[in-house]
Amino acid sequence: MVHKSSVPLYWRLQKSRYTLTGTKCHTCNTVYFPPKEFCPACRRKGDIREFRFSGRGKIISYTVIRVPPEGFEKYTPYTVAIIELDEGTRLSGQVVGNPESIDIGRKVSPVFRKFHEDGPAGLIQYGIKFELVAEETPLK
Amino acid sequence: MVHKSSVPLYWRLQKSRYTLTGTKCHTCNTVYFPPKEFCPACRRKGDIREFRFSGRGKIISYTVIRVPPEGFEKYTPYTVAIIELDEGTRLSGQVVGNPESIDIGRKVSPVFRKFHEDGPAGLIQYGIKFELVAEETPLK
Amino acid sequence: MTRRVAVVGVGYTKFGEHWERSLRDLSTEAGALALADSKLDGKDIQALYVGNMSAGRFIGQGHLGALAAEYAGLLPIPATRFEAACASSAVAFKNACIAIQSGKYDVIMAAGAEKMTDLMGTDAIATLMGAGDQEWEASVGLTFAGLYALIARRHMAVYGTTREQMAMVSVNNHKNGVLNERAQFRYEITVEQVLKSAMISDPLTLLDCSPITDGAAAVILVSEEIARKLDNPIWVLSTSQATDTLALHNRASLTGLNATRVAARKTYQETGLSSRDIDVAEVHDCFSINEIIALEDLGFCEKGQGGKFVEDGKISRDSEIPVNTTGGLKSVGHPVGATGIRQLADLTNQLRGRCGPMQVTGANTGLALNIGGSGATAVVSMLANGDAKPKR
Amino acid sequence: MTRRVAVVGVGYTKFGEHWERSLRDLSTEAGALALADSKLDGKDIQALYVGNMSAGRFIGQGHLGALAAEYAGLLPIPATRFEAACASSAVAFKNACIAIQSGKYDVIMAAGAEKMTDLMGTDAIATLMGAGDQEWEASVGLTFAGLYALIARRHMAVYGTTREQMAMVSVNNHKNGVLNERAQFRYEITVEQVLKSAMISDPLTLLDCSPITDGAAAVILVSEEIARKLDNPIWVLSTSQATDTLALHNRASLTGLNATRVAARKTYQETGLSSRDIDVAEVHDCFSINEIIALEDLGFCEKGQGGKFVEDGKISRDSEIPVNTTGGLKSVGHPVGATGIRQLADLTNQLRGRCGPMQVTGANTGLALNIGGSGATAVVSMLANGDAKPKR
Ligand SMILES: [Zn+2]
Ligand SMILES: [Zn+2]
Repeated sequence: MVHKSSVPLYWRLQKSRYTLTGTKCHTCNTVYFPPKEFCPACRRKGDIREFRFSGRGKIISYTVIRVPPEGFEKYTPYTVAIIELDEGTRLSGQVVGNPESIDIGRKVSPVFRKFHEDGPAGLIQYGIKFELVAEETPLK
Repeated sequence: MVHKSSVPLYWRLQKSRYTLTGTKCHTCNTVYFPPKEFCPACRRKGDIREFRFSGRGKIISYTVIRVPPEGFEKYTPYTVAIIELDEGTRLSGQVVGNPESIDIGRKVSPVFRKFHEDGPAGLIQYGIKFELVAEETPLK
Repeated sequence: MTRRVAVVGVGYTKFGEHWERSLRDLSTEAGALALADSKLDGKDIQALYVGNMSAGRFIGQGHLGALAAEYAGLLPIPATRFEAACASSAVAFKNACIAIQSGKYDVIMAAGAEKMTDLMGTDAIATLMGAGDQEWEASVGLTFAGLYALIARRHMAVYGTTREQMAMVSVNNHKNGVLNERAQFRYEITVEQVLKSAMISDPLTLLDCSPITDGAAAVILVSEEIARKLDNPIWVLSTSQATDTLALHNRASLTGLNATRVAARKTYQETGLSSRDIDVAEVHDCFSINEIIALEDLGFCEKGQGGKFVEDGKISRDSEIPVNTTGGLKSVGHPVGATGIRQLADLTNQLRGRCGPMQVTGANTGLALNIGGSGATAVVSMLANGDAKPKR
Repeated sequence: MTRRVAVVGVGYTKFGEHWERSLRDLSTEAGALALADSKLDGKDIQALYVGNMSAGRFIGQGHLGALAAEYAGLLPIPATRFEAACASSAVAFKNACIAIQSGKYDVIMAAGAEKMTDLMGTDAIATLMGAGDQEWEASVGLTFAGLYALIARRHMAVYGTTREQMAMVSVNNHKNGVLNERAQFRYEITVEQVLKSAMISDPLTLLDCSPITDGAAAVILVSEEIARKLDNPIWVLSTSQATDTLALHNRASLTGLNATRVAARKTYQETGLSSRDIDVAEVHDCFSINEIIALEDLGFCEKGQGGKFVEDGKISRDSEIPVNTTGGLKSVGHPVGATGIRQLADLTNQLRGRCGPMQVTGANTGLALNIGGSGATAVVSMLANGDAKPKR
């Protein structure tokens, strides 16, 4: 009995997930991903506008998921990392490729991939994953 | 995203649902359906044992459900009543037959029927429903 | 009550279908509105109390307290989620009052939020039945509307309450809600329309039922010392909670809610006031019949006379006891976990005299009743502008 | 704290897989055990505070407060459910303490319960992620174990913490749990077994993870006046709660939990005590790495030294700071909503000197840390037998 993403939820998150669109507060220059409507730092003085991230960043930590939640069974094992984007915020994302090559400090760039079948009418969910940037010496 | 009754839950409730088995506290002679392991009246002094209800009783109130929850769509409309069992406790149950004949005070007896397909591997759930006892003058 | 507690800020989002906004967006907006209304700053908030019924099933999300605190920029203050079905946020409010009385905190934001439209149709109906007994009510196909239909049928049989009287509850609430800019439904309806709308669960039709709604509401609660420095604090005279069996069929009587009666009695005892001293009331009308029995259980009329009381026009804005003056759950909408705080926000504005065209003249003392499920939880709160005195 | 609060009764069910029993049965049993232990009567209980994480998803049931009150025969007292993921019942405990301090109630039952084995495998894993960020963590396939794996990997990289050190946490807790009749797993394990058990989420193996468990726990809390009339009350010196971002990735550092640090600092401030004054501790070991970082965040050792602290044997029952002396979440089991109260029940018994072969000699002052999710909620509670005094 896992939660199936519903149609409204799917559409609401789609733009952010497909294009790494978050927000930026132009009062304090903080960027937010996922998007926030409200800058917790500036509160009423915040000036929030849409902001698109490059998706380039580096790995802060990572793990290989071997016992998945419902919906991810056929993609297991897969690697998930916390990535610090070049523009200055962090997110969790899957890293494609050989898990043996992944390390803290490695740089990544975004790729558009299928995530899993989910939701009403078996909607297939796509989104951004990450791949290691080649020829890079790992930096801790 | 409705909750699907799981296998353990299904088996746990099956006996009570199939045979109207509850419990009785032999200290205060109170009967409980669904079964209680603990007599809230007598607390530590309670003496709880299994008790099987006849399923005979009378209608306290009733309604015809025309907008059902997930899982009951194909049985809609159906009638649900609060029934006071002859042995002295109440439960909610479906009443089969023509809704037009049902009224508060009418006597009922139990019938074993299919409820709905539910749960893992599409387990079909059976249980007790009720039917009006014939030739009875409605008593309010 | 030992240390006095006051409401000094209130706010709620537009109620309705917010397809494009998340629970986190809605709760953040409500909090910001309440904070702006209070003239306090985010840094002053020492704890966040959040009511939410079913984010776990509506959107798969638990841990709502922390989530709301994060999005509102309130970290690392304690943030707690309360759940008592549709009474979730009144319970959060009550515990926030207690926490201020204890001296642990001086300024608390109490909020409620629910995102219901991410699930649709039969899914949402099944989720709402989490408020009832899942193993012994939902299992036989009962819905939330079905439970209140059972109550209505019995009330009709025992007291002669009519379908028309129930319909008049919805009519009154829609009439009031027309003036409320944040209400989900802003149009009047007629008794005939209620009777002719689709039958949901006999004898209740669609227009006897409050809607599926997204929304969030928040209030700022402070200690007496802080309240004295702010504009027009509204005092919390009492907030009482009581409980009944989860399953409706386990109760000796179906024609009233014992939890409401116990909570109301406690409130009247604590305040030394009676139902006659109330100038304006917010009464939980998830289904029309529930407002009728609440009027009885709260003592506004005799047991069994609720239908006639409504029919006689005694709940309209200029009458004996103005009820749901901003539209009630029926017209404002019923985002279940937000409703308790929304009621208290509107009640506060009535007592402050800030309800514009919806204002009840001279409203000084108000009462709110928030119900969970089919009455397994009831919370009665009484607020006043200044000291409330018995009218007799 | 103004009015003092004491624990005067504790109890919990056998933890494990209770296929044949429902959440209502388990919570009722725990309440009866605590009540019997307190020598008070059911009629004395004025309010019920219940922690539960996910009955809405595990068994489709909301409104747990009312349900528990009904089955325990406590109607119509106020009954409230609290949810803060795996910290749900410590939050219930904290609010119960506040309610007694406020003077609103004198006797409260605080309980926690979770029925997890009705869901199996990937369903249960998905449900537990309701404690994390559903939209931005669960959506990329993260699990609860995955979040702590991310923390572990970072802690290893920054401080050189080893797999062996983490394994020793599980080894210590299993060793302690052998003596606990209510524990789910009563056998010793070795470091090698931990390392060789199935990899769940690198670097965490199965034996780094607490299990899926059914169980319930309860404590009876009373005001000072009542406590004085009862045997050996254990005083609540402080209970503090703090919050952090729901999503792990939103935090500046992954190697510690800021909510723990904030709550611990508050507790030490309120009590005038420090980590050196603690004789025995219950520390949330949902995953082995979490106990290591908790030892650091609570100040039992320097930041980064948690692994070495464990390796040096400083957490065993006869050592510097006996941690999880009855088995911890790893061995006792982790019915998420019950764990916070289970910790406080065991801590109380240590301070009463009633732990038999598990007893820590001369334990007078104890601390419990209950964590929600990946650290978005932390609750630190300090209890003592008599007046706790700084040791230096
Ligand atoms: Zn800003
Ligand atoms: Zn008995």
